[in-house]
Amino acid sequence: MAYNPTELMASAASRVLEDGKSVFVGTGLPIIASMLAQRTHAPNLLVVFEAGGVGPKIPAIPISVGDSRTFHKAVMAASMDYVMSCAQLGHIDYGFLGAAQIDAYGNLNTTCIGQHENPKTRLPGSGGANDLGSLCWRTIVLMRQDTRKFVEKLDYLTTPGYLLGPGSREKAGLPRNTGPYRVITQLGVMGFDPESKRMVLVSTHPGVSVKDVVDNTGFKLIIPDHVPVTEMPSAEELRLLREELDPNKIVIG
Amino acid sequence: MAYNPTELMASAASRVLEDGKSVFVGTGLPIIASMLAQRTHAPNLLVVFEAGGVGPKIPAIPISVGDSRTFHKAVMAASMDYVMSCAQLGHIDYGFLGAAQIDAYGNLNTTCIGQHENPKTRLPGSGGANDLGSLCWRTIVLMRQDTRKFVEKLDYLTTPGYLLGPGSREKAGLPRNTGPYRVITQLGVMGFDPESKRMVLVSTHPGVSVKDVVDNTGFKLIIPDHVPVTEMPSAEELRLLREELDPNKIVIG
Amino acid sequence: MDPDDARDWMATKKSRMLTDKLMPLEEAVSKFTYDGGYLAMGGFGHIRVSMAGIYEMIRQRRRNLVIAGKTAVHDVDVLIASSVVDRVECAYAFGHELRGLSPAGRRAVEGGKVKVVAELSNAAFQWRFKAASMGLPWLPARIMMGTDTFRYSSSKVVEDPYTGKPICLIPACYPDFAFIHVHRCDKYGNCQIDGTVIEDKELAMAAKRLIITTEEIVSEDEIRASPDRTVIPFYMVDAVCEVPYGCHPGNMPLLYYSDEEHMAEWLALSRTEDGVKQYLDKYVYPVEDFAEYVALVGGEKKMGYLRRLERLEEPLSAPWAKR
Amino acid sequence: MDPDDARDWMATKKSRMLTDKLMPLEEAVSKFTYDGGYLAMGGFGHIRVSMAGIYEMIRQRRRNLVIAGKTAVHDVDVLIASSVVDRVECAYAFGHELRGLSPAGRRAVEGGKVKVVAELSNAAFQWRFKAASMGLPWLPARIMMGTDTFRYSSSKVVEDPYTGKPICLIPACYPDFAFIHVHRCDKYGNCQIDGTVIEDKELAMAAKRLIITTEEIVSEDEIRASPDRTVIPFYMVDAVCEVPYGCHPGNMPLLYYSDEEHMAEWLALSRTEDGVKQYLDKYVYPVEDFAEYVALVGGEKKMGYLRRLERLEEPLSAPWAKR
Repeated sequence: MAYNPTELMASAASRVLEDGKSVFVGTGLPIIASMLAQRTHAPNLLVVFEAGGVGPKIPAIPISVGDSRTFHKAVMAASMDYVMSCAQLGHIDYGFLGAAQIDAYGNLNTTCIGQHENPKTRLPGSGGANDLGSLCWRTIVLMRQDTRKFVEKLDYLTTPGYLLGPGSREKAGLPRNTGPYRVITQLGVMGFDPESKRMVLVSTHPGVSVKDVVDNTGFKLIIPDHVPVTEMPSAEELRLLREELDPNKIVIG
Repeated sequence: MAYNPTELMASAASRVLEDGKSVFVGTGLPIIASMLAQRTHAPNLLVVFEAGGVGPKIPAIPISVGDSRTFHKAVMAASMDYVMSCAQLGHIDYGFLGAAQIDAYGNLNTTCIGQHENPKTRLPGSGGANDLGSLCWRTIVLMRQDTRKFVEKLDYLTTPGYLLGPGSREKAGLPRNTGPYRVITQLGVMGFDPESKRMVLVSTHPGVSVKDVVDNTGFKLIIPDHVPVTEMPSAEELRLLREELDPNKIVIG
Repeated sequence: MDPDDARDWMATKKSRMLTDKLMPLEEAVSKFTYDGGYLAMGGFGHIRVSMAGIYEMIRQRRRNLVIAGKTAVHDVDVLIASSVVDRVECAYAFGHELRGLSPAGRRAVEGGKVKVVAELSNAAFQWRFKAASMGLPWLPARIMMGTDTFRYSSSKVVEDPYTGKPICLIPACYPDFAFIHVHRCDKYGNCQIDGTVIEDKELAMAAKRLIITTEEIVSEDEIRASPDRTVIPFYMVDAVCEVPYGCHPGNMPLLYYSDEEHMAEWLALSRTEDGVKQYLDKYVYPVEDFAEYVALVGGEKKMGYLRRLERLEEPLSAPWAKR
Repeated sequence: MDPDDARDWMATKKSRMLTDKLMPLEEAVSKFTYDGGYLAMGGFGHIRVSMAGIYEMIRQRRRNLVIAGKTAVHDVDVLIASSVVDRVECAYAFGHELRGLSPAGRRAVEGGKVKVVAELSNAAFQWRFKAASMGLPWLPARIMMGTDTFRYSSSKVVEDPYTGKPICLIPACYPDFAFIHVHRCDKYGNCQIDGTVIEDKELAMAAKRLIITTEEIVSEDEIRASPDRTVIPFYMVDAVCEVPYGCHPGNMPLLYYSDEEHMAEWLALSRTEDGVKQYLDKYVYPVEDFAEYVALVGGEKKMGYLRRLERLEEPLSAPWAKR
C-alpha cells in the first residue's frame, strides 16, 4: 500500500512508544504518532501536554498544545507547573521534539539560523523543548534530514542532547540517564551509540540507501555493519491515519 | 457591664485589626477577635487560615484551623502552599500567635519547657507560628502574663520576634520591616520600642496597675511616663461575643 | 534523597499503566507499609485524615514508624499510644488544637518513649513535600531563620547569590508511605477532593507509596467529565480502598463534621495507660474492619448527626470544654 | 526585583479591601499599562489570551513594551506588527504552532526592529512567575543547563549544597502588567477558570498590575458557593472588565474554539507591511470596543459556529493548511 514520508514517520515514531508509558507531546506529528500508538499496540500510553492536559481522549488533532482538545475527557486538567514538575520528578518516559538543526550528539536548535543578535532566520525558540530535552527519560526527535539540518556545529544550542558527549549531561547538572533516544526523518531512524553518545543509524526507510542517509548528514554518522530496513506502515495504520486521525490532512498531507 | 479577662482580650485584639487588611488566624481567641472586628469596625477584614481558607463567612467557631468552617462561603478554598506563599509575598498584614514563653524581644516558645532532648513539658511545636512570625507584616501575640511565661531567656526559640534586637531579623534573612506588634494578655497591652525593639507597655487593663504588670514580667519592661488604660469592651461587643460568636462558651468561658 | 534517586524510584516503582488498584485496606496496609518506615498522613489536624488507615496499622501492629508531624493530631496521638510510632518530625503534634494538649503524646515524649527527631514549621513541611513534588533537592524559603526551630531542622541557610541576603533551603521529603483520604476516586486512583486541598497535591507526588482511602468509588467517566477537579492522578497511587466515614472522628469537609463526643472520650481515656488500653480494646483491636468501627462509634444515627452538624443544622457541643 | 521590594509593592499597591473593580477595558488599559512596561499575557498560545486587552493597547498606541514570550503567539505577533512591542523575552514566539511561523514577528526580528532580549524555556518562564508568586528571589530547576538557552537567560548555575551537583536558579519575574482572560468572576475580581489553568495562578500573583477580562460577571454569592473553584482571589486584581468572546480568535476552553478562518486571514495579510496595515485598519483602529470587533469578525453567526466547533459538533477546517 502506498504511503507518503510523513505517514512513514508517524508509523515509525508510534512504534517507539510503549504501552503503559507516558509521553510528553507537542502539536502535529507527535500527537498523530501518539494517537496511532494508542489505537494499535499501546492503548494505555499516557499522553501529557505542557499546558496541563494529562491523559486526554483526544477527539481531533489539537491546533495548539494548550487547546481544549488536549484535556478532553482527560484524567486531569492541571497546570504547566504540574506537568513540568511531573517531568522533573521522573514520571515522563518519552518526549517528542522537532528541530531546525541537530548535531551528532542530538543537540537541537530551534532558536535561530545565523547569529543570535542578527539572525538570518528567527525561529520560535525553545518553547517546552529544552524542558522536555532536559527532563524526560528519553526524547524522540522528528525532523527532515539534509546537510543544512544535520550539522557539525549548531548555530545555537537550544535543547540539550548529549552536549559534548559521554557524561556531559550529568556534569552540566541535568538528570541522570536521560537523553535523546531516536531521531526519525524522511530517510531513516537513528539512535545513539551507548559509548560515544554519537548518532548511529538504526534503520533506513524502504527505498532509501545507507549512502542516501550519509549524503544527507553533515557530520560523521556511525553506520553499523548491518542496517535493517524500517518496517513499512501497515494497511491498518494507514487507514487509521487517513480516516480517523487526520481526515482533513492537516498534518499528514 | 461586667466582663471576664478573655472577653477583654478578645475586644482589645479586635481593635488592633484594621478594615481592609488581612489577618492570618489560628483557632480559638484569634478567630473570635477577628470575627468581632468584622462585626464592628472592620467588615472588610480578610481572614486567612493556614490550611487554605481565604475570606470565609465563618458560621461558627472552627475547632481546627483546617475544618470546613474555615472556608465556608470563602472567596477561595486554596492550599497551605497558596496561603503561605501569599504571606511570603507580603499579602498578609497581621498574624495572631500564642505562646508558652515570650522574651523582651517578642521571641516565642511553643516547643518545650526544659531541655529539648529531655523536656519537662512537651508543647505542640511551631505549627504555623514560625511561618506567621517570619512572614506577616505584624504579629499580635495573645497569651497569659506571669513571670514563668514572660521570661528573660526562652527555653527554646520557636518563633522569631526581634531575635537579638534591632536589625537582627534582617541579618538573619527574614523579610524587611516585619515583626511583633502587640502582645495582649489578661493584664494589659504591650508593644515594642521602635529603637531598641524591646517590649514596652502600651496600656493596662481596667483595675490593673503598672506594678501588677511589672511584677508579672520576668524581664525589664519599658514603662512610658504615661500609661493609658485599655478601653473596656463595649456592651455591643459583649453581646456579640456572648450571643453570636461563642454562644456555647467554648473559647470565651 | 537525591532527586536522581527519586526519579529512579518514580520511573520504576510507579506505573503509568491504567490498572485497577481496588483492594481491601487490610491488604493495602500489609503490602505498602512496613516497620521502621517514614509515614505521612494527608489532611490536616482533624480534617480529612485517613483514620481508617491509622487504625489498620495499629491492628497490624506496625512498629518503630517515624511520622511527619505536619499538624498531626489524633492520628499521631493514637499511633504513639499504641506504640506504632516512636519518632516524630514535629511541626505540630502532641496537641488537639482548640481541645488542648494530648495527654498520651505528651506522656510518651516526656517519658522518653518517643523521640522528637526534628523540629520545623507547617510551611516548612509543606515546602519539603513541594520540593519533592517538583523533583528538586530543596526549596528556598524565608522562614525559620534565626530560631531554634531552624537549628533542629534539616535545613541549611546560604547566602542568596541574587540578593546577597541569607536564605533558607528546605530539603525535599519523600515519605516511605502516605495515606490520603479523598471524597471520591475511580478504581485507578484518579482522585477528587472538595474544599481546601491543604498540602495533599504535593504529598501525593512526594510519597514513595500512596494509599488512597475514599468515601466513594466513582466511574472513570465521572472523573473524566471534569478533569479540572482531579487533584491526584492515578499514576501517583498504589492502592485504592473504599472506606466511607474513613476519617471519623475527624471532619470530612462538606460531608460530616468531627465527632467531639468521641474526641472527648479519647481525651479522657488517654490520660492513663489503662485508659488507652481500654480505648484500643474497644475501638481498634477487636474490630474486623472500618464498617464495624463505624457501627461501634454510633452507626448511622451518629453519622446522620455528624452530617447535620456539617450542614450547620445542629449546634455544636464540645464535651471536652470544661469551662 | 528583590523579594523585599516585591513585598512592599504587594503591601502598598494591592488592597485586601473588597472593592468594586468593574470598569471599561479602555479605562483599565489607560490606567494600568504604560509605555516601556513589561507585559505578560495569561493563557497559552492561542488559548484563553485576552486579545481584547491586546487590541485595546494597540488602539491606545502603547509603545516600547517588553513582552513575556511564554508561548506567545497571535498576541505577540499583532503587538509587534502594530509597533507596540519592541523587545521580547522569548520562550516561544514568532510562530503560530501548527499553523507555521509568524511572518510579521520574524520580519521584525530579522530586520532588527524588534530585539530578543533573553531566551528561556516554557518551564523556566512558568517557574519565574512561580518564584515571584511564592515571594522568593528564584526557584531551583534542573533545566537549561549546558545550553545556549541558559547563556541567554538571566539564570545562574550554582553547586547544590545538598547534592554537590550543579543546579539552575531561575530568577523571579514580576511583570509590570498582565491580562488574564477568565470564564467568570465577580465585580471584586474573584475568578474561576475552567479546564487547564496553565500558569495563570502564578502569573496572577506575580503581576504588579493585573487586568482581568472575563466572559461573564457573576455574583459574589456564586463565587462563594464553590470557593474551591476560585483560581485568582480579588486581592491580586486591579481591574475587572466584562468582555464576552474576549480571546477571539483564540480558543476559550469549553466555550468556543479558535477561529482558523480569521487566523488564516491574518497569516496571509501579515506577509507584508501593507497587509498588516489593512488588518489593523479593518479590525482594530476604527473599532470602538470589543463588541464592535466581534460583529466585524462575523458576529453571532460566527460565534455560534465556534461554539459548535468547541463542542465537536462541526469538523474543523484549517484554511491555512496548504497541503
